[in-house]
Amino acid sequence: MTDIRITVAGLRKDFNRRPVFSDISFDLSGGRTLAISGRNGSGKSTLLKIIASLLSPSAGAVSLTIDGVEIHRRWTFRHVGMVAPYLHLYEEFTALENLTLIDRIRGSNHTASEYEEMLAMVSLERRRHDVVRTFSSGMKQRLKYALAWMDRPGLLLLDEPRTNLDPEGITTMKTLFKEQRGNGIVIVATNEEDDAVMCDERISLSGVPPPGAPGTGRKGGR
Amino acid sequence: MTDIRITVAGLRKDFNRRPVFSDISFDLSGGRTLAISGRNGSGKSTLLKIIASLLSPSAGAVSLTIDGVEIHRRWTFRHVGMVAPYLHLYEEFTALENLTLIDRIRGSNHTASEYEEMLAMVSLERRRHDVVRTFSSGMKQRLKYALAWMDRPGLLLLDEPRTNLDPEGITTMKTLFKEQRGNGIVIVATNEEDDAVMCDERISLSGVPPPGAPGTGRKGGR
Amino acid sequence: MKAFQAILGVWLSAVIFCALMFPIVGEITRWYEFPVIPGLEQKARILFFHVPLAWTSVVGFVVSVFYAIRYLRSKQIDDDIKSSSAAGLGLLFCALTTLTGSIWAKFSWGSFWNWDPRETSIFVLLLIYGAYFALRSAVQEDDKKATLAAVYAIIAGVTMPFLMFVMPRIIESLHPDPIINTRGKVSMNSTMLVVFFSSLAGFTALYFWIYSLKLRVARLEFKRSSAGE
Amino acid sequence: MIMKSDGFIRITAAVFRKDTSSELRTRYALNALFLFTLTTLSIILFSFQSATVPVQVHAGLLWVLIFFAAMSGLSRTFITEEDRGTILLLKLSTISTPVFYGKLLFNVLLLLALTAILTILYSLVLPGFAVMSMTSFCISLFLGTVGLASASTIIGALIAKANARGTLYPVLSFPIVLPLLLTVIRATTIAMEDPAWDAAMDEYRVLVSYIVAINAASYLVFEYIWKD
Amino acid sequence: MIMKSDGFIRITAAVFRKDTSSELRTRYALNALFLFTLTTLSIILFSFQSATVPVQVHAGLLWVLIFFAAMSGLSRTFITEEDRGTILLLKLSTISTPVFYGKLLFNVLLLLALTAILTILYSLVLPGFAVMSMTSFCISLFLGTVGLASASTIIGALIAKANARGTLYPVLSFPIVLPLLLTVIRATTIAMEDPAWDAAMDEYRVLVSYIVAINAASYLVFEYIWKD
Ligand code: HEM
Ligand SMILES: Nc1ncnc2c1ncn2[C@@H]1O[C@H](COP(=O)(O)OP(=O)(O)OP(=O)(O)O)[C@@H](O)[C@H]1O
Ligand SMILES: Nc1ncnc2c1ncn2[C@@H]1O[C@H](COP(=O)(O)OP(=O)(O)OP(=O)(O)O)[C@@H](O)[C@H]1O
Ligand SMILES: [Mg+2]
Ligand SMILES: [Mg+2]
Repeated sequence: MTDIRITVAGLRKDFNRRPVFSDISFDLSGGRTLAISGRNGSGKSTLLKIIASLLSPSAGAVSLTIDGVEIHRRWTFRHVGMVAPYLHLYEEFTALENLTLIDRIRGSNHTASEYEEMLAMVSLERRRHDVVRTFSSGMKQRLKYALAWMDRPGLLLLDEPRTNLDPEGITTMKTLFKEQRGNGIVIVATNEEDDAVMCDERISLSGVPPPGAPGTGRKGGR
Repeated sequence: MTDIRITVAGLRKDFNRRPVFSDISFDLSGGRTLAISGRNGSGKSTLLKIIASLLSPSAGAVSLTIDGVEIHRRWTFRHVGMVAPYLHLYEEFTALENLTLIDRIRGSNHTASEYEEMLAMVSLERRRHDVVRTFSSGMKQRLKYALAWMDRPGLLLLDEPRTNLDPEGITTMKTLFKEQRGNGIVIVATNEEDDAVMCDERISLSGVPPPGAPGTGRKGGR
Repeated sequence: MKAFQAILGVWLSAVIFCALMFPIVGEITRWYEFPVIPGLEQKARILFFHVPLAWTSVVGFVVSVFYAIRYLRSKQIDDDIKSSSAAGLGLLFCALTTLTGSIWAKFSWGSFWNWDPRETSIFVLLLIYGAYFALRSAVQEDDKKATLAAVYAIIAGVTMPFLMFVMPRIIESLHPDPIINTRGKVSMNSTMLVVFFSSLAGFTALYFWIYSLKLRVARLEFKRSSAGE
Repeated sequence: MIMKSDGFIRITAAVFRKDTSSELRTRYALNALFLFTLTTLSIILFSFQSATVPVQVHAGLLWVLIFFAAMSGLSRTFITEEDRGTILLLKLSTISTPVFYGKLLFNVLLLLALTAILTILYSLVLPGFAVMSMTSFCISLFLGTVGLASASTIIGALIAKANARGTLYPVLSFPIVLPLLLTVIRATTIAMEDPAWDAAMDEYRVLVSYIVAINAASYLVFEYIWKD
Repeated sequence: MIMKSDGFIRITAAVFRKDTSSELRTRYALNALFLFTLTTLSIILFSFQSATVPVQVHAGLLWVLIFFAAMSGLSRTFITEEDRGTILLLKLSTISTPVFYGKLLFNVLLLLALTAILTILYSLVLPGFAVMSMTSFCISLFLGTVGLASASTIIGALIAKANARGTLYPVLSFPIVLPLLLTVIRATTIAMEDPAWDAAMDEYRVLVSYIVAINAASYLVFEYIWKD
């Protein structure tokens, strides 16, 4: 298991001068799992995006170190697998094409059998040749899991992990969660208590009610 | 409470000659609520779309009668309120604009105060002037509820009602659900047992595993 | 069916024989002679093939539009199969018209292509067929494909007449007026007319025969692909 | 129950209003149109410098520009709705007809504005460009634009459903609008040569009947594109 | 860790491949591509049937067509990614550079193909169209196409961001493309008039330096567009 560690220090994010959260700090190492909870609009997804360095913070820093070497923001994506509602697939491609094309773009070439395996894991193998446009919401969500998991990322970010999933899908998700524990970090942003309790640690971003209002983050208890 | 009644008889839907479900029949009158359950890809959303006459069935018929008069497919929408993951808002408009513009297009003019009320119900009033693009997933979902509920539709269709919602949002959803019971029908398509149990009746579409496979519907117990 | 094929076969070979063999002479003395058409002479013979082809390609379009309308009403995929097959054949005949026409033009007007009104209309018909199939190939789902194609065919069907009507008054024509109008410049004697119209009839019959075959093939293919699902 | 006509008009207006304000927000079509017009105009200006071209070439060019502009601008009204899945929201809010006419209105006005600007710029920039009968010139432009917009609207609806973009649009449109283009070019040419306002009466007739025909057809057909 | 150059090339190729197959699926089905050029051409043909036009007008028209082709297709490569939110998937899969070059490559090749078909057909159907120096004609076409593709790639990236904020970026892009087009038109005209292959040497120089400049600029700018 690679020795991965992520350190977040005094993170703040404003959207056009309106603070969403501020002074978020935590520190996770391989095998630990963190739940980010908080009401709608409190900044969970924003925080995840910053961690994945899809967004840059207004203040503070995220540092990801692997085997002691610090990874530059630019390269974070290589160690991140993400599943989120605002992440969209290529609807004109089939499930299999989505896997292969993205895999190539990532620069890592898996074998055909590995793709099959991935699809089987989320039980989409029988639909591998159908274009994603015709998929049901849950099937799309499943495919996202396949994509996120394919490279066994050191850092797995799950935003509202159980959206659209049926019980069977949720079991798959949980097994993934457990496996990931074995080789890295999981950060889950969720509204559901059931997801939050799975994790070792927890941060709650308490946006001031109503959720509409700009949330001001507070570091939650360990 | 208007005397509304919906009758579904021998409904079948194929996509590209591949059956999703077949021979679905049920019959609901005002005050009754129905849960449609089933694994991912079993056809829940498809069924809802057909009921809302957004899709036409391959066989069978849906008939909606209000105070004894049958409503033509073409006009169903007037009595339908819908919340669903595949229903999207106008992201370039603010929450308020979405309400007003759609309301005008519906031909019913509510007063400014009524709009406020709606936004307050889903506690977005403080964000009414922000464009939806900047909303969080949950805030979008809340706005969809406001839109669906604005005209107090006789037939409320909820696809995965609790997606993206925080506990507070779910309570709002549930109160809506109860209110609607008072003046019409609710049909809920869901993967979550908690939602299903709220309803009086239940249909389970058992797509053959894996979910990918074409689902063949079966009439659920009354 | 067999009888029909036999008759059609005989009929067409007779037409072709006459079209190619009957001598073209200065003044008619015998029933099997054609009159000289100034500017055409021997080339006139292609008229017996070129014009019927042009005619059938138009027929194909009309049939296709007809079934397109039928489809929108009935939503029976079979109507779509009929519509698209008709269009497919129409495309073929349209191409042949252009070909024969161009050859003809080469020899009587000196160039394969000059934007003559009728050439132009046939060219636009080609474009429409092309667009029709481009649209079809862009859609996967059967019923969607059928609907959109039907809609396009209808819209095109509505605007096509305008073209036929507008074109001649816009572009000065090298083209003779069709024999259809009696005041036509091209003067045919009765024999020529008989052969001409039998050829017209023959080609039309040929069209519908091929059409029926094509239909059967298309239906079988459709069945197989549904079974293959 | 049937929609009352005044209600129908109100709703059409509402759809129109939605599209307009959306366009003003995103400036999508406007940008495309503006960029395209400016560039092509300056190219033409540049490549025509001295060369004196016959009148009907001017007329032709003007309409080529308008056609291309329409192609690069108007297709989006339906496509965006389809792309972003907001079309469902519309379907849950009203029937096909007002949506179609709302968007038609939007396209017509957009293209009219564009034509106006384009023509003015064109006439300012190109010396060889002179009009004999302003009345018939304007009539021709107006009729031509309306016809073009009508055709583009229904084709746009088709394209949107086909989830096909870009190139397919002109491919489908051209054969449809060709008769219109030829006629209107003829009419414009006449307007540039003949001082009598009604010299191109026949062309007007053709144009008007074309507009009527295509809109009637669209009206009947759009219903089928709309549902599922 | 830094990406090894061969890896970089492989990834650029992967991005290119993704776009190509996507286009083939949704837009540029090759028949559409062909029909497209046919269509645009016949518009020109009709707009002045018999009228004989001076050489540089031919050059100008040819480039108007090419520019239109670029407009209706290329600028979308980024917009669609942005519209459909698939851009996040890309950002989670690789860095900015290969994405940019992948799309640039795609646009260049696509436009080259288009230009080729367009020019061949154009010269076939338009009698007045004759070239003195084939070499310099091809050079001009090539340089012009590459330049135009590069410009529309970065402009596309800008628009994609712009329409999220409703600004008028594309209009800014007008001054970017214009000099290119004017230069290349001059080059083409020369190629049609002067048999010497190097008659338009100055224009080539301008074009080449334009291409270099715009790509250098794009490379720097894109980095910023890319991260948030
Ligand atoms: C590529 C397209 C076409 C070409 C190149 C072409 C060429 C010709 C030529 C060279 C002639 C002989 C004219 C003469 O010198 O007397 C001719 C005659 C004729 N063409 Fe075409 N044609 C074409 C398309 C059509 C079409 C589309 C139609 C009908 C829809 C048509 C109907 C006729 C008729 C009826 C005649 C015989 C003259 C008459 O009977 O009055 N042609 N065509
Ligand atoms: N436009 C379409 N073309 C072809 N197949 C489709 C289309 N839309 C849906 N399907 C198929 O129909 C089946 C049912 O889809 P639907 O969205 O109704 O499932 P669902 O029950 O809502 O699943 P979920 O719980 O994931 O939302 C799926 O197998 C899906 O692939
Ligand atoms: N691009 C943006 N511009 C401006 N404000 C934004 C932007 N993106 C997000 N916000 C605001 O930041 C806040 C947090 O958004 P975020 O999506 O992180 O919430 P969340 O915790 O994920 O909520 P949910 O549980 O609904 O997903 C919200 O108030 C939202 O309006
Ligand atoms: Mg979120
Ligand atoms: Mg669903």
